[in-house]
Amino acid sequence: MDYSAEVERRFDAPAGAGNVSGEGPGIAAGEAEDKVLNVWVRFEVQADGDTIREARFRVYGCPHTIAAASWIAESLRGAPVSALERLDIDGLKRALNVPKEKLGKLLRIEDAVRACAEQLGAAGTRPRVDG
Amino acid sequence: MDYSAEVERRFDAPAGAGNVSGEGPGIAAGEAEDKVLNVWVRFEVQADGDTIREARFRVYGCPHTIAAASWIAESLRGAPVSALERLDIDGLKRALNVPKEKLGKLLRIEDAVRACAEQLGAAGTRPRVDG
Amino acid sequence: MTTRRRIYLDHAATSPVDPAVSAEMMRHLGADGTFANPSSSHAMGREAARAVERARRVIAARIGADPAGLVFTSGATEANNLAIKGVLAAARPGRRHLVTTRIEHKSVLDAAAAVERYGCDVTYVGCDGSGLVSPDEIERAIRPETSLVSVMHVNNETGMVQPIAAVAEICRAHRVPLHVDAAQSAGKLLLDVRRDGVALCSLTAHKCGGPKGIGALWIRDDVTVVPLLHGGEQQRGLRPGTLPTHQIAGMGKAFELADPAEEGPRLAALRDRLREALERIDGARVNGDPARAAPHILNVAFPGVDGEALRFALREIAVSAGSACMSDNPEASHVLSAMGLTDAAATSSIRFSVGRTTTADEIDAAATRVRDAVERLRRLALGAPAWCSAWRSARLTDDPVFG
Amino acid sequence: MTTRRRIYLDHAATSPVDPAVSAEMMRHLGADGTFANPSSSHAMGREAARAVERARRVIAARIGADPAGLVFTSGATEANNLAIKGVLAAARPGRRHLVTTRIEHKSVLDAAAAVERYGCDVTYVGCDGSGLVSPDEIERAIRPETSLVSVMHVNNETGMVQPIAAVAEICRAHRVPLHVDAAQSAGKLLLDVRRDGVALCSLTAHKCGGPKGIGALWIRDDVTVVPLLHGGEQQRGLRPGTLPTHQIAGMGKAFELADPAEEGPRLAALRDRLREALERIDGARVNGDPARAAPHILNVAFPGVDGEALRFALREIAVSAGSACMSDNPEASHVLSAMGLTDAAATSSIRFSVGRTTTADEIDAAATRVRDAVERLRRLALGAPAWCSAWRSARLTDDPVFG
Ligand SMILES: Cc1ncc(COP(=O)(O)O)c(C=O)c1O
Ligand SMILES: Cc1ncc(COP(=O)(O)O)c(C=O)c1O
Repeated sequence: MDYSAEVERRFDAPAGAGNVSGEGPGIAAGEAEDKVLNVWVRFEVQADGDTIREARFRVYGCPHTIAAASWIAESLRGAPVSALERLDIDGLKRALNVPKEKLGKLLRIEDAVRACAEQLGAAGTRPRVDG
Repeated sequence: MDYSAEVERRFDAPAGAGNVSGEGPGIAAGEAEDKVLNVWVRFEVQADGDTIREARFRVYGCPHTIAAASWIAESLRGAPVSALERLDIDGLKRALNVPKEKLGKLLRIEDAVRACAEQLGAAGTRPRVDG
Repeated sequence: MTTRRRIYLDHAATSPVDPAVSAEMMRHLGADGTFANPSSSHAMGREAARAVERARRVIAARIGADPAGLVFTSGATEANNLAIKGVLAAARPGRRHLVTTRIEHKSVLDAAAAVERYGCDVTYVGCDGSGLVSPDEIERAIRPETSLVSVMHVNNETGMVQPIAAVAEICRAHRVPLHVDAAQSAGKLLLDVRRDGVALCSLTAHKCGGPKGIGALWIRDDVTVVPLLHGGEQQRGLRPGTLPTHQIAGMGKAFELADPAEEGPRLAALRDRLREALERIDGARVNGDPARAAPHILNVAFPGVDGEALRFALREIAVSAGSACMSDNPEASHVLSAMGLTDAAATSSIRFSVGRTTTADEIDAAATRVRDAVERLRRLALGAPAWCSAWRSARLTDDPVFG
Repeated sequence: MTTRRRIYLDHAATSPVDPAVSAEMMRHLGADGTFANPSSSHAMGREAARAVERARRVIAARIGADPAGLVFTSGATEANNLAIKGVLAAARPGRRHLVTTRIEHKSVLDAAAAVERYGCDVTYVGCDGSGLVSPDEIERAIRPETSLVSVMHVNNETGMVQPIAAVAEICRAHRVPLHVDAAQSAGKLLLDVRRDGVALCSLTAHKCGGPKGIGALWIRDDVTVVPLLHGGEQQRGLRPGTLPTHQIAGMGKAFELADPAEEGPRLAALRDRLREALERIDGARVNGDPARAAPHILNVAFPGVDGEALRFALREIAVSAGSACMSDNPEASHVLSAMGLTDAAATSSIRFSVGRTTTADEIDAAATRVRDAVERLRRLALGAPAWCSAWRSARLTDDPVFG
């Protein structure tokens, strides 16, 4: 297996790993997993209006999956909320030089991020009511 | 092909090579050849009464054949004439460590030596008459 | 990370060549050395041939074999192919049945698959949860038409020492020759082909301080083997090709140096030190039975981490997942699977193997790095569902430093 | 005799390893070098893999080939076996016809005989009195069911350079892949597989300053080859077994150093000097056409002496009868026989081959020793019948010194 320098860097120090602290209307989380591909990923985002303020992840998977989650988390920070639905997978593939056989795992990351978008969207249209 | 030290020594300096000088009643020569085995050998002996005074050879053949001719020539010198008919082939095989596949060539040496014996014998029973 | 000291714990994949071995190799390379073709009849060729014969005697002595039966090959892969294809091809058409095991090296399994394609019949015997083959199962697999049994000595993934003497006794009773792949044994474990009743034995030089690309198949004189390669009359036609004097002499030197009685206990002590340190990692589990292990191999599962990620985290420590010849292969090890491990447990397993150059310091440093890596990856997966974190009862806490 | 200076004129059998090559090999052996298994995924394994890839590129460049097509083997013997058995086994049952020549190396001829036993059909094309194969005869031998043509580049006994480009053109016209055994060409003669239209090419390291026991088969990407060895996934499954990094890197270095443009003319000059000296010996006759010879090989018949005796007389000069792999074989060379030499002429022939270390002084000394030996043996056979002394009109006289 070949790992690009960018995969190596992000694997060794996965920027964006962890959880978003706190709770609130702008915060959403999404998970996805695939037991066959041996991958689980959880994303948490914090939106401020139309802008993503923070994006964090947890991941179980191979070095490419970890690096990809980190790359996506960083790319989301400061991006418009709509970016959650249109991840730049081509940019990701290029940046990390992801081999073909690993592309399936990236789909799970997309799923987790999209789940965040859905949660945010749902929260956005229906103002959160306590109780 | 393995060559014993004795073969090496006799091949490098084949004692007994050459011809018997002179002519006369005690002198005999014999030749034998085998084109398939790639061997030709000529022996010349000089007998003095019942004793072989001199034995010489010429040979075309492999190192074992050359060494064997030399060993036989030397063993004949000083031996009784009857030795021409009973060469010590076992002693030769032992002394030179002749491989099995070479034994056929030794038979040609025996033939050449025996031809000397026959010539001597013929000369002995019928006194040589000039003209 | 890349500036950290590298630690080599992959001696079962290959070992560094001992300085005495490379010095011996050098003697047969240059114009001032014994470089000539050992098959040449001139004086320089004869000298090279003598170097080959010297090595042959040393190697044969290490397995209690007569030197004449040793056929040099390019390694154990070729030796295993020659043994299996060669014996099966030499068998009468009605006797082309092979018994082997599911835990053999790929070169035995793939050779077995090849003879199956050529019309031979193969029975694969499994192993127990410890990775041990049962002599009884071998016996049950033997049929009247069996022409070869092939069981490895030391398994290259788990280090499990297979019961060769017992299998050999069964083979003798059934008059079936036994082939033993002893690629992992040299210098670690005694094997005596005469005492143990082995008919064919595969060897390689590069696992015990010798060079890569040279090995041998020892063939007992009552066993007929059809050659794989043709051309020239080297090695009685059983294996043509110019004999690589330096490689053979290097193998001879390596086998001379590799004394199991000396090396075995030292390696076992290092291996035990590593096992004890790794067993302290939450959930870590040794694959195989430590009481039945060769001294140099330790295979440990680390549930709750992805195997590829763990190996990448440890890339400055040379270790293996399964065997090196499949290290690009993401599939679970066929050996661990045969032992009943789940895919997840199998892929999260790592083989550590110690050798002549390994030190106690290296063992300690490696154990620390493994623990750090496992914990880091598990923290990264905090909150993951049970299927990928079943190793623990949630004891780690989040670490604010990273991320 | 044994105290005389030894002279090595058997570079076609094998060559001393160049100091730069053995230095390169050493870099991949010890614990401080790139000793790891090139198939290992850890950092040390990757380094070894890079060394392998570097060598692969250098070697491929020397024959104008793409590096990806190069499969490392234990030498040209294995490469020839892989080419012939591998292509024939991959051919459809109705297309299993091989065309080769009577002057190939034993490893081609014996591999051809092996595929014949497996049911393939083989046509052996002869050569002319100079040892040259005719492209026209190759063309006549090709049939619709021919799946491979195998013709060597430089004959190892006579040095005759075969008309590869012309044969390749014919093969292209008939859409049959051409395999070329180029074991003797490296560093002496250019071969460009792309320009010349070669589909498979066998190489070996040890004839041009590289180590013994390593070679390669280059396979064009449109050619299918069935592997001979199974096990592991090294080299795309075409040739499993741990890659011997030091051997491959050594081959790479040897091929880098072996520049035909530089080396060829120097070797040809030495060869010509030897030929001129030997031609002065009564009856000596060069086997082959000097105008069509590779620069390093000279084959001379010395009628009127037994070949074995001559070689033994010259045992401190390393020369060959035929090829080294048959040097214990008293049979006449199959190549010289194919050229029409009688058994006597063939067995009295000697192959001299020069190489990087050969000097003009050595050539002169060797020529003197050959002349002395021939004359001594002829004197020993003075009076012999014509069949073993036809070389002359009786000019030698008896020499009283010896005997
Ligand atoms: C048990 C076993 N058999 C065979 C082999 C193959 O040996 P080689 O690399 O010499 O072909 C190996 C190691 O690679 C091994 O561990
Ligand atoms: C023409 C030719 N082909 C093949 C070979 C075999 O090469 P190797 O010794 O590398 O097996 C040789 C030399 O031995 C040769 O001269």
